[in-house]
Amino acid sequence: MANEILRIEGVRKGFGGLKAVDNCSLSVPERTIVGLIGPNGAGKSTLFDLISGFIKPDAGNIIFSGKEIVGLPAYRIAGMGLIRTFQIPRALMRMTVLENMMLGSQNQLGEMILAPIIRHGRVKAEERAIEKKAEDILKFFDLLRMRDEYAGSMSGGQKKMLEMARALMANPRLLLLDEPFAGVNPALSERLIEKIKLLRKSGLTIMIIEHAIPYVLALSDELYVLNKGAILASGQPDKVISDSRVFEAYLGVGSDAQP
Amino acid sequence: MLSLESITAGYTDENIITDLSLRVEEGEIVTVIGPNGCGKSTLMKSIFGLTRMRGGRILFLGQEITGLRPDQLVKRGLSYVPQEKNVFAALTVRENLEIGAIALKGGIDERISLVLELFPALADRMDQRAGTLSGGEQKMLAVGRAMIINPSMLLLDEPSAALSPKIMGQLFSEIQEINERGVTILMVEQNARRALAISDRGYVMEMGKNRLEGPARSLLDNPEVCRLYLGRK
Amino acid sequence: MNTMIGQLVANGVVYGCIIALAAIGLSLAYRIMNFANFAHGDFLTLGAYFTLFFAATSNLGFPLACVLAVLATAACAALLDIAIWKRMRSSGANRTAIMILSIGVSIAIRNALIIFFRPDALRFPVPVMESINLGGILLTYFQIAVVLIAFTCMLVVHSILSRTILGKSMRALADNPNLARITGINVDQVVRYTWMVSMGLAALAGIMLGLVTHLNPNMGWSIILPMFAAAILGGIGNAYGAMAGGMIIGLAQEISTAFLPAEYKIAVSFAIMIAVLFFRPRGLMGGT
Amino acid sequence: MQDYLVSIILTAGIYAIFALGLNLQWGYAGLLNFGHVAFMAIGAYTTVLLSMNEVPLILAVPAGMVLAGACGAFLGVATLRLREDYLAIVTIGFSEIVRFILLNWSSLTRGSFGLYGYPRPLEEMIPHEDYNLLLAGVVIVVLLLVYALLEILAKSPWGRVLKSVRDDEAVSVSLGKNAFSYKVQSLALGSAIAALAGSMLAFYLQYINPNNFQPIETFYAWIMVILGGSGSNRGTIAGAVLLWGFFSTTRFLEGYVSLSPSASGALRMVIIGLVLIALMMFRPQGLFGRKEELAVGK
Repeated sequence: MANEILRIEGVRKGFGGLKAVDNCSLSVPERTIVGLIGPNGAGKSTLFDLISGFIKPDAGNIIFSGKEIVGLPAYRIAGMGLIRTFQIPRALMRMTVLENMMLGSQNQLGEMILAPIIRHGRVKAEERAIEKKAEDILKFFDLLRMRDEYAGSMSGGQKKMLEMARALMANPRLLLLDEPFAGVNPALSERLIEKIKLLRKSGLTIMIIEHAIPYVLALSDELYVLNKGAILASGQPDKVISDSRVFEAYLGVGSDAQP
Repeated sequence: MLSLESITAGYTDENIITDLSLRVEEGEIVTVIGPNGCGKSTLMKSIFGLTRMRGGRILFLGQEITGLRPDQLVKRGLSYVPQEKNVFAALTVRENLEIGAIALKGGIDERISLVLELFPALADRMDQRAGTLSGGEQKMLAVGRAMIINPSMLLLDEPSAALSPKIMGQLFSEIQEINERGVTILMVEQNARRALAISDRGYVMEMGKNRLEGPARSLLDNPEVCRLYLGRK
Repeated sequence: MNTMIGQLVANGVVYGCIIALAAIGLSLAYRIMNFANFAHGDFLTLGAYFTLFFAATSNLGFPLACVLAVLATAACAALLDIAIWKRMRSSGANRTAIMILSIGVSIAIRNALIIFFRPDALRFPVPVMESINLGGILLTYFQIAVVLIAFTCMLVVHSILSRTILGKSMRALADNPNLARITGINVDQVVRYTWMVSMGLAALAGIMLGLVTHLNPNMGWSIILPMFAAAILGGIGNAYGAMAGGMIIGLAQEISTAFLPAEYKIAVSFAIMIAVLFFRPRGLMGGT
Repeated sequence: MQDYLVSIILTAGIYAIFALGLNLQWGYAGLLNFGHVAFMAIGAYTTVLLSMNEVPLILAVPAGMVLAGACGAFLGVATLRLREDYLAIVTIGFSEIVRFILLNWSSLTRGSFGLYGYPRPLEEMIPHEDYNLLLAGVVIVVLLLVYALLEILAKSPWGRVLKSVRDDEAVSVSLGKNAFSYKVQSLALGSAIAALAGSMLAFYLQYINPNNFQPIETFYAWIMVILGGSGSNRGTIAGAVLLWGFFSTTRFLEGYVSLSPSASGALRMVIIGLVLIALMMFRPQGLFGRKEELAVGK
């Protein structure tokens, strides 16, 4: 078995009386795409918030490349190479597409307050390199022609693509994509699938939440189904999706169908 | 009783619902199902004037209600239970019901006792803050709050969300009872099986559009439904 | 020593009552409108000057002039809501913009008062009274009246919030604005009444401040710090917390004069505010 | 006439520097500093008090900037984890506290009598009547330097992070940026710039007293920033020129209206208040700003 890059053990999170994530365990092997599906309110996005450190679990461990990351501030977790996107596209509306992209790059010397003044030359050179990289990635996502537009003027689908592109600027080791296909039109979605496959080939590990199941099936090496905050089923995508419990979960479980 | 004529609506610039039509006859229970993110909740919000409508019109009892404010709709006898955050957590159960009756003139006590007849479990909790109730009790309070104006039609957004199967069953039978008292019901539901079991007719939505329509009991037998949900053949 | 402390406590209660009344209005407005109104202090001033105006231009007598002033201030609040706040709400402006705007309102009101009443300190046309001695503690009748009226107002606010349909609507709106709208509450109307209650209380606090000290166009603005400190201490947005917070701030400021030069008593508010933010940012009683 | 022009250049220039500090905080990082004047006061008093004790200028001015920056950072640490209005409340309180301390710590500040008779740099070498002209030159050079510094920073990766924090803090954090630290940095730097403006104000006025540092001064800076378009350094400078232009024109017109000095001053302030209201209601992007880059958001 390949090395696992992320392991979640018995994670729980409640909001008031509601158990959003309930004793959830899963593992993500390196260089794979892991899909996460489940009906509305199953706790998928909450799970992403927990992994990326935006909220703290009530119990359980989260181990990213061998290190326990529960309790670390979210920016530190991102700095370790675990980058997430958001369900509702969060482009930085009042910055240009290129600025959005360049922000994604990690460990920039120029981000230290005085460096742009005292290390002017080096920062300039660093900026040129980052800009080049940003343009390459924008080209990969067919967004290059929009590089100087304000992100706020993009369509929802384009914002989604920009978000993914921006995340790639960070050279992530694990990329958490929250509904990357939402709002993206079908033709573009097909191309996006190809691009995500290329990313896996280049060695990236990806975890995807998606409700458009055909896309998840086309991409995932392994599929987890979350229902009411707990893992309902997992394994090979085709097998998982044929599991009658999954269809039942989507259509609504009767009391008898509860395991 | 309620008819949507090719409405198009969304929150910001993008349309979540496009060209959707739907009818509910008096006395019916109609359920709208569909996969995550197909626009079911947006549909409910659009009827209640909480989205930006960019096309089409909505008729209720023969009169156009497109673009009316929620308080005007409530006065016309249309009541809405949102999916979440549907009780005033910081207020007591009694206060929640009183707020629900704000559009009424007088007779509050009488209405409250009618709601308590429907949901007797709430009677012991009248002076408790709603936030301290269990999930099921909160849901009953939410429906009770909507019922207190004696509506002719009730809109329910995912009434079964986050309920245990047992409570869910109880809730659906209460919805049925409300319907038998003469209240027309339109609901959107995740739990298609349970909801359709008590419904007269159903609609299936996909990507902001109406895809299927039919009698509730036979709708799930349609192979299209499975495809729309899980994308398998 | 004991009488000195007793006197300071008495002064603190009087001052605390005024701060509490002001802070209740501030907190109510914060809770319902969801922004910190930096013009709140100037409504205190407005109330005091309205009183002066009514008392000087008519022979209604001082108490009636006070009542008229409170009503007039509430009317100004309603006008301002129609002219400004409602537009900002319906255009979806965010609260930072509205807060900056409230500064503009504050500057305009304060200076309009300077134009009409000159910048000098003024006094209400009421007789100067001898203090009465309660076991060594000296208090004027005005100070006693301030405490009585303030406590009455707190009771009235309590019963408005807990008994009346307006109060329940206000709490419902604060708790869950979307649901309030869906339920059929006329949100604009409730917001307008909230402004009127909040500004009416501010006017009353201003009158009291004028009674125990004097009037000047800066009087309300100058207590903005203890006012906000009281609101934050009680958990901003929490009306009951604001009452308690006002009392604590008033007492702390006055009692501090036993140990610190009196000039620094305002710094006590600031120190309390910073300490609360570090250790208990939601206030002692929890707020929004 | 020349004196008048020089005095306008001096005040507009000093206030432009002051407002540039605020623009860094509000325009770039979205922080509500309602007590900016406190940092100007700290700068002015620190520089003057040190100069009076024969500390050379080269140390006295930076000392004020460091102290102001540290105070700004402290207030940030206390409030920036909370909702944005807490910073506004605490800074406005801080500016009043600073003024009260200056008024009441008489042994150090001479209270309301203020400080005067302190040495001005190179005073003995320059004829008194030309001093202001020279100072105006210095102010313009400093203004250009501060402007250049802020432009470089705003367009640098550092400024980029700051703008991302203003737009959507969660995005910054998700990309590994320590948003909190950047907000504190911008508060500290903006406050230090205000202190620099304060030092220059002290040398221009030759007399400082706590009443130079009323809360209204903060809101002059706000109007300058918003008038010119939040987030634009050039706009801020234009805003400063416009505001002082307004002040001097109205002072000039005062001769023709029969209002007492206090009333005409107050009338000016009423107009200022109404301008602020009108800007926020009808043109939040300012006179020259672009709506797309509006710092106030939707």
